[in-house]
Amino acid sequence: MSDQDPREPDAGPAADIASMEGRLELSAPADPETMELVHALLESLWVAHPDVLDVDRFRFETAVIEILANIVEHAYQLEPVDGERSPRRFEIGVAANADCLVATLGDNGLPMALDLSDVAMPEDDLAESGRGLALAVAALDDLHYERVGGRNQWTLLCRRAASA
Amino acid sequence: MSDQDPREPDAGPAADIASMEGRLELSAPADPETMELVHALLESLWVAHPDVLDVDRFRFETAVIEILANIVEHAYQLEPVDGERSPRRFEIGVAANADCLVATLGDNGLPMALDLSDVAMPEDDLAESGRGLALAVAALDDLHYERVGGRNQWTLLCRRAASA
Amino acid sequence: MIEFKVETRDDGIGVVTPQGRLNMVAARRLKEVLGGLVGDGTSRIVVDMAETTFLDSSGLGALIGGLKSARQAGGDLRVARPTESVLNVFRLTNLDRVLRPRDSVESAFDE
Amino acid sequence: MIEFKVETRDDGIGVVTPQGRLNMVAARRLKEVLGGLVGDGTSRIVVDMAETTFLDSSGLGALIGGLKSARQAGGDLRVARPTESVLNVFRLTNLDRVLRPRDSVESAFDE
Ligand SMILES: Nc1ncnc2c1ncn2[C@@H]1O[C@H](COP(=O)(O)OP(=O)(O)O)[C@@H](O)[C@H]1O
Ligand SMILES: Nc1ncnc2c1ncn2[C@@H]1O[C@H](COP(=O)(O)OP(=O)(O)O)[C@@H](O)[C@H]1O
Repeated sequence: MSDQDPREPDAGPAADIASMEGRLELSAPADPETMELVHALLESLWVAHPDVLDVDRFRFETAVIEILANIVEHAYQLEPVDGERSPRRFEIGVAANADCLVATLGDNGLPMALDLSDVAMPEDDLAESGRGLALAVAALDDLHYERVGGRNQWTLLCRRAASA
Repeated sequence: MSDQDPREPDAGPAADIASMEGRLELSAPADPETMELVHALLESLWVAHPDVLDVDRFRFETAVIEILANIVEHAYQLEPVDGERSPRRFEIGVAANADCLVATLGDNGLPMALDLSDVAMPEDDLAESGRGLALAVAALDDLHYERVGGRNQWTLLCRRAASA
Repeated sequence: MIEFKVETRDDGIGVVTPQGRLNMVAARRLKEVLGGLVGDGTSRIVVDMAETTFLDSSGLGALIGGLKSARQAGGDLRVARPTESVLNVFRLTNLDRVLRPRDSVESAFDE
Repeated sequence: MIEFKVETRDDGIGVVTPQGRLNMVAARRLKEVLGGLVGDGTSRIVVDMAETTFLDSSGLGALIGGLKSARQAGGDLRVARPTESVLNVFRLTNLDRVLRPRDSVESAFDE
């Protein structure tokens, strides 16, 4: 859940990642097929940071993939769909330091209509959808959304567990 | 081998890739470990372009990995090496259209001293190194190198074989 | 990429083993696999998650969709042997009650 | 990532099977594996490349380094069953004469 005011631009993690050493940045079409490549991006991050605990890897990967799935699924839903692939793209950056795991995701799709502080698991245990954002929020220490210059900007933060 | 004059800026493939649909772009540390991620990047390109023939995949992947290996190995060799990881980074873009496969690689390392038109396989069949650039040249239809604004810029082009 | 191993045991129970990552792309295929089993009369299904290295909300949705159609057909869907990564998602979504993980594929329908 | 399967046959021939991509990172490890075999007195080596999905110039260098040290120790190194991708690199570098690929691991040392 965000403890930052989403209406106020801040110099939080979003500003930090561009200066984090070893960061991995990818720009690609916002297609379901690109998801495997983002898993590979995270695997590469773990190879570079073998000291990140499984528990932190799991929740970070969960949140990154949920936010990306939302981008792929929702951010373009009102656009006309034609036979040709239209240039729907996203950017993702991931990085780790001794204290935290950070990801930024950006896309040129429609603005998100939701207020993140209202996000919750569906009432109905047998609902087949509607858990994505709530799962990302539950997995992260901070999820931040901003609309900047016609783009959606997400910042994801996991504070790393102290290793045993 | 390049048929473009390397001293003259041109509007060739280097200029094209930024407008090619479905292009995949990665920015990452210039570490040997990042190589696996570039293989994954190419796998993702093939998933998006299932019609690219094996013969073209092989030569393109060979050339991309050789140029990247050179960047990792040579482009920083005179810099002081210390215990900390220094911010050595590269950018790669790959894309495909009906006619060709294109890659661009850029890095902030030292300029390359070689003249690409002199590149050849070592005389000695039993030489253990010195084949990388010659292999890339042999695999590609065009390899272009430029030093632009303190950066090394490589452009790789494979014309696709007509499918059977 | 993901593969699905599907077999029907002598006792009529269907066993589905997703091998790999159960994300958005894979969830569509799991939905088809589960729907196909129930449609063919196999309404008791065990999903063996010992080789499922990743699960997201769309994979969860496919599991719950399968659970509902299995129950409608008079059977049930049970998950067995989740990996740590999968178990983590069950817990974060509070679905570890609805999709109560069983210790083994063989005994998943014993009670 | 790559794995190396290493075994020494009853006839004293060492068989090394690189499983995966033989690139820069893997080449260093192959060099060690081949050097270790020759150092331990196994100077006749077959590299089974049926599961080598990719080969680059540093992997080639490791093969040639192994070939040279095997010959210096009175033996030889032979490659068997290259994949299309590996064969393509042998041809582009004109090394298909020096590293003449054999059809089978078993008969690689027959002539
Ligand atoms: N990137 C986005 N852009 C626009 N709307 C979104 C976005 N992400 C989520 N939403 C909205 O939030 C709702 C809940 O999303 P989510 O929790 O991911 O569940 P699901 O995707 O399964 O419906 C969606 O149905 C959609 O209306
Ligand atoms: N990116 C580069 N920057 C500087 N020098 C390079 C670069 N790539 C190649 N070279 C030079 O070209 C030579 C031949 O390179 P190459 O054909 O890749 O063989 P190898 O890397 O096995 O020595 C290298 O030894 C190096 O001196």
